[in-house]
Amino acid sequence: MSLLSLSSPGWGGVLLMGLLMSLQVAIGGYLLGLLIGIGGAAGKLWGGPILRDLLEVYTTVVRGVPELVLILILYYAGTDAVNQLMQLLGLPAVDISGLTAGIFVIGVVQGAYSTEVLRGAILAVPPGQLEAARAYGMSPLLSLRRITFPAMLPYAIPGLSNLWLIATKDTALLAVVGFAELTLVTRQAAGTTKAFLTFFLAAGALYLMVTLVSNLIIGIIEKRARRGFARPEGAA
Amino acid sequence: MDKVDRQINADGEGNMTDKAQAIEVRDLYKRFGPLEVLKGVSLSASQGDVIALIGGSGSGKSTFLRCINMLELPTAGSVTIHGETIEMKQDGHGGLMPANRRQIQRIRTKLGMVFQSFNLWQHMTVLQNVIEVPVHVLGQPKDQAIAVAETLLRRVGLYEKRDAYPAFLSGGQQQRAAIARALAIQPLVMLFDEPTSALDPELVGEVLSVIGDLARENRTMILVTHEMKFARQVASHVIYLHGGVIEEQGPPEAIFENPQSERLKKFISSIH
Amino acid sequence: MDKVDRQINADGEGNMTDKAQAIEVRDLYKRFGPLEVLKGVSLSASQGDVIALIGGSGSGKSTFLRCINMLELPTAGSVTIHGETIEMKQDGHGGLMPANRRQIQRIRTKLGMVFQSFNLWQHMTVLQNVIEVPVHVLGQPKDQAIAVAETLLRRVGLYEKRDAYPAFLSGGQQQRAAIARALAIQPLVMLFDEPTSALDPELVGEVLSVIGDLARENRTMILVTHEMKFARQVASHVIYLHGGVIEEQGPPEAIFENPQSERLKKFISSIH
Amino acid sequence: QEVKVGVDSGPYPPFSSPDASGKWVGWEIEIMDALCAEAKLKCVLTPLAFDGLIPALTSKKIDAIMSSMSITDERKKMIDFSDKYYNTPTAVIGPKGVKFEPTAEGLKGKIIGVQVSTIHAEYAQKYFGKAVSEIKEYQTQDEANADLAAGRLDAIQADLITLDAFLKTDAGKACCELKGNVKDDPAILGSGVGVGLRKEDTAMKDKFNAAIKAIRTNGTYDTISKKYFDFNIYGK
Amino acid sequence: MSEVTAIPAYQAPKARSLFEPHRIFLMVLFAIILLSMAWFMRWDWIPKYQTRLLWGIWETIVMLFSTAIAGFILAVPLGLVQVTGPKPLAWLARGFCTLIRGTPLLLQLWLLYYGLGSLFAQYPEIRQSFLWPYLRQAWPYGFAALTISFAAYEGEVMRGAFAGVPKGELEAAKAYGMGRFTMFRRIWLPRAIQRTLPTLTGETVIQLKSTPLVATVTVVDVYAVISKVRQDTFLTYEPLLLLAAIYLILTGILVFSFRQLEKRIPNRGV
Ligand SMILES: Nc1ncnc2c1ncn2[C@@H]1O[C@H](COP(=O)(O)OP(=O)(O)OP(=O)(O)O)[C@@H](O)[C@H]1O
Ligand SMILES: Nc1ncnc2c1ncn2[C@@H]1O[C@H](COP(=O)(O)OP(=O)(O)OP(=O)(O)O)[C@@H](O)[C@H]1O
Ligand SMILES: [Mg+2]
Ligand SMILES: [Mg+2]
Repeated sequence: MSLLSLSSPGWGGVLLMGLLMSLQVAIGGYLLGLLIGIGGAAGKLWGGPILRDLLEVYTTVVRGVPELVLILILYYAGTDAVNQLMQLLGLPAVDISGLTAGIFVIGVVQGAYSTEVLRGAILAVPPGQLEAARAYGMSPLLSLRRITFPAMLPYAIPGLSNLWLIATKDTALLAVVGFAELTLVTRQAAGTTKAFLTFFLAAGALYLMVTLVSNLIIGIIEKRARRGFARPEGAA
Repeated sequence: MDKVDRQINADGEGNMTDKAQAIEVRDLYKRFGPLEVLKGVSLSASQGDVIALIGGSGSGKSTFLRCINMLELPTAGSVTIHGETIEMKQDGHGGLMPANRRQIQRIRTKLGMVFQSFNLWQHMTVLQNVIEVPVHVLGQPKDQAIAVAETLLRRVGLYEKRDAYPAFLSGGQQQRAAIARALAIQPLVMLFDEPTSALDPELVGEVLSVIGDLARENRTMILVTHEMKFARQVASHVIYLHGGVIEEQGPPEAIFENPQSERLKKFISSIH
Repeated sequence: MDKVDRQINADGEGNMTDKAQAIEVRDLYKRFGPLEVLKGVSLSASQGDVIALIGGSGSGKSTFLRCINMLELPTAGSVTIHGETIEMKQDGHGGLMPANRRQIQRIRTKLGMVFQSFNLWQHMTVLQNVIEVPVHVLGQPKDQAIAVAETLLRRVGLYEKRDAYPAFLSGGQQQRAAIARALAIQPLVMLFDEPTSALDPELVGEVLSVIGDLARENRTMILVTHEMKFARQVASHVIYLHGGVIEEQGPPEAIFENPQSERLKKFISSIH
Repeated sequence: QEVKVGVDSGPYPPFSSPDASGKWVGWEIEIMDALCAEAKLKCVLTPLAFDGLIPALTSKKIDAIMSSMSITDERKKMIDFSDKYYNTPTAVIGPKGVKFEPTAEGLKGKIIGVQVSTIHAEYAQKYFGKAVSEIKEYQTQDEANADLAAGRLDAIQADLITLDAFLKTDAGKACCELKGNVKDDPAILGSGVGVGLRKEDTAMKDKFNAAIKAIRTNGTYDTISKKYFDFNIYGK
Repeated sequence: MSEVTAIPAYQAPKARSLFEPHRIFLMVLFAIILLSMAWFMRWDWIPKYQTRLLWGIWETIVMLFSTAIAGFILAVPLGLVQVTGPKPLAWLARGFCTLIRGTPLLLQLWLLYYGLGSLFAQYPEIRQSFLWPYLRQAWPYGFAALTISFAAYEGEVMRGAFAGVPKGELEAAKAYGMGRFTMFRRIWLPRAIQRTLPTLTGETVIQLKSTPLVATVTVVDVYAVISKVRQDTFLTYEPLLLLAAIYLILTGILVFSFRQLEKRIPNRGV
């Protein structure tokens, strides 16, 4: 247990820092993903044929290619490309930080998944409700904000909450670029001290805490979102 | 019946031209896949007119209403609201598509609609449903919108249910909420799709008087209904839709007491 | 009005007892939170009876129907179908709950229902909707069920739409599909919740004749409707619901021509 | 001149591992400091995934690798190496109470574990591949050790120092013992561990070679090694 | 009115052609990228690893389908009891989903394999039993961990889907005397699946990309083979690109087949 104490001989502080880093990337990536997802779902449902095809390529490719490959390509090939461009322009080389790359990659990946979650949820909204919005002259944006979005939330929340939990754990991928997030520091602590069980359980507990807190918040949001929906109760 | 014939049918009424033109629908066609539902329907209404649209189930009444505000894109034809024609262009698959979304949006704010299936927003209470468009589309101050909404809800007898969600209302209550929602935007033209189907006779009377009030305010209404008595009391002009075309039209007395076409005669006789 | 009084009201009709009892509802109470919708409603019907339930919007007609097949659990009261009383027990919150799910299920197969909001299964075509219960609940062979279904669909004029999904049907077509679905199970007792609200007069006539046929086959029907003329033509007994209780009941002639209570008089007068 | 030196972000005690305050410690880290001081280079330690070290080197994210990377012909196709700075023999361990030699006959019919893509994996494939019933490849050495302790392996082949460290832990002491060193094959087992460098970076290579020679002769190398090992780690 | 608009002949709502201009453009672009990759990069290692790669792909596919199917079968009751089950069961299911979704899959796998697995090893009774040859292998643990994880994530999705089926449609089923199971099988489940399909596709693709974790317990899937190639050859991009291509093709097949399922029940446009 002393291994987990917060100050130096113990690794608790390192783990907490790792958690903080993970959360930073996860929140950034998730929000970016949500933005992309909203645009993507709207584009897939209401966009022109070209946009729809492009989005289909995006969601298929990004979901299909393992995140690890994406992050390596972006981090190595991408920085190379950016720096060559900078050189051509006579500018000094930039160093894309692990954090930026991480948020970007996780955001792009999450965007592809949320596009599909949101599309499914929007399709689940009874079409009449959206028709009513249009019939009264709501602009697409307004009806998205006032009607579509709140009406589809109950259908989207489970999928979106899954994505959030996946985001918190996908940060582990950034270990390949040496980004000190929770999974990596856990492995380091465990490997150094050989106290595998202790550290893996500790990390598990930290993740679980994040989940429980998230569940609490999601629960509140979901409760609000489900107002007005008659639940299918017992199968009496 | 050929096209020219229909054309004459549609424009043949003289008594409509003395007031400003509110709606003008020309030669509307609508096809769902292989099924041609509307085969050239025209209609014109002046301000303050109440036009009743009658016809068998599945004859395309709802489709026609929905084409007027472009919820359903017509295959061919044009719609003009208060002098402004909705711009359409070919969509490349033998149909039309809107050329100018903004314009449609603007025109739609002048059109109210009560849907056959109500289409209340399930995530909002009755009151929120009613004030939604006034506040968020028309930009009215919220207090004012609430005041208007409460008056309307009182009128349709739904004041006590203003904070209930639609899923917990009876059929008739939902329909009244839908009517209040459409009235709240005070549209120039109101499209009613069977607005009394779930209402008891007393409430039907109330809706009747609402429609009368609207007409007196010089608003225009198109009303789909299966209740012939109701149509007769309220309409200034009745259109009988059959087989995708206007089979017969005229003032209510003529239609109900002296129908010309065989089809309409049969239809009227079944009211007994 | 106290309980004993109501009891007499409900049982006071002599002409129902000469045939076998089909439905017997006693003293039904139903409360939604603070709102008491039914305050002791009793009803009894013999085989072949057609009972029309009329009343204002929100008066609890649908709730009453839904309590008969236990879709809504009554707060108090009992329901007996063809001599079998549905077993209920206290749920510990001042309401009732079913004591025997099997029994309810079995009884429900004898009850057909046409919902006010149709409730067609959206993931099935019209034909699939109609054969679903015969095949998967009653265990009829599929061919036979299809044959029956097609006959029914022809009768309600929906044969061409048998392979369409409900979302693509007009309101009246959906309602007809819902009627066909309920008829396909050939129930002993049929509960109709405003089965003609979306139908044109010709189809109303058709439904009328369907109901007549059912009555001749000695099936029992309870019919909620807002169309008084329809109620009058079809019903053997009319019940007027108001304020959660039966305000008045009797044979159609008595109710419509010689209403006793002030409330009913006002209701009837608004039909004009 | 600043030199970014890449090390495996996974801990590899006693060579390189982070301590609880996040500082990297170990024999290899001290050697690195000594080399850099000798060559007058300002070295910046950069932890990365082991997989990512060579790509990072070639894409100039780092300038040198010091992460117990053996000098092999395959690797030489991609990068260059300095002279070796240590070399340890390869050994086999197994459960207590079962006697066998670390040879093909001795391992006949057994399940042997190695770390994936190491020189040991290649060696085991070549010399024991036909005799043993299965070669299981593990992502990390710790996992192989755990499986040996759990009875799912009959033997592990790895670097003597790593195995020695495992045998000194409680789990190691309880279950297993050293079975002996395997016959050397320099073609596979390589000629020791060197500093990985870019091929075109010959100046850097010269500096490291000179520095290695210098600390070997001035006694720094031995002083550091004595703190960690009680035998000659440089090898022959 | 003379300008009687001739309405254009009806054109059947054809499936959109593959050969619309922008699609051709995309395909050409793709072909160029592919060709330049083939030309400028090193692929000479493929023949050497060919059989192992094929085995790896097979292993991945088997892992994916077996765990997704088993996981889905578990997910259905997990979602259902949360919506309608008795309170204790609902809490149990909810707790299970939270626990599994809340902790990394790697940790679960690790606990199962190195924790539980080595516990088994300590009991001679188990070591002697006929189960031991299986328990000694890695795939049962990989299978169990992946199945549980899929069940938990998908259980959450199914919960939303079950709750979202319009109440009226269930009432109709009840009113006609459908048994609880029949109603579930014929109405509730198909309706729930129908509206959860797009999300289900995503979850399955995520599952595909979770399968590499089994490599940590020595199951050799395609990802493990590619890792080996990378570590053997020190090529940075080529093996990863091949891996990406393999996963892309698998994803493409998944997405396409799920989209076909989606299309089986038409949806009125939104
Ligand atoms: N689930 C519910 N929760 C709360 N209140 C409800 C619920 N269902 C119905 N009510 C209320 O109970 C009352 C009776 O509803 P019911 O649907 O039985 O009316 P109805 O007589 O069928 O009316 P209508 O003719 O409009 O269909 C209404 O005031 C309604 O708002
Ligand atoms: N989205 C659609 N796709 C295909 N066919 C449709 C669609 N909407 C309506 N139809 C068909 O078009 C015809 C006309 O439908 P519409 O809803 O306009 O009828 P209606 O006159 O309003 O009938 P009702 O009185 O029953 O409401 C019907 O046969 C219907 O099945
Ligand atoms: Mg209609
Ligand atoms: Mg009702």
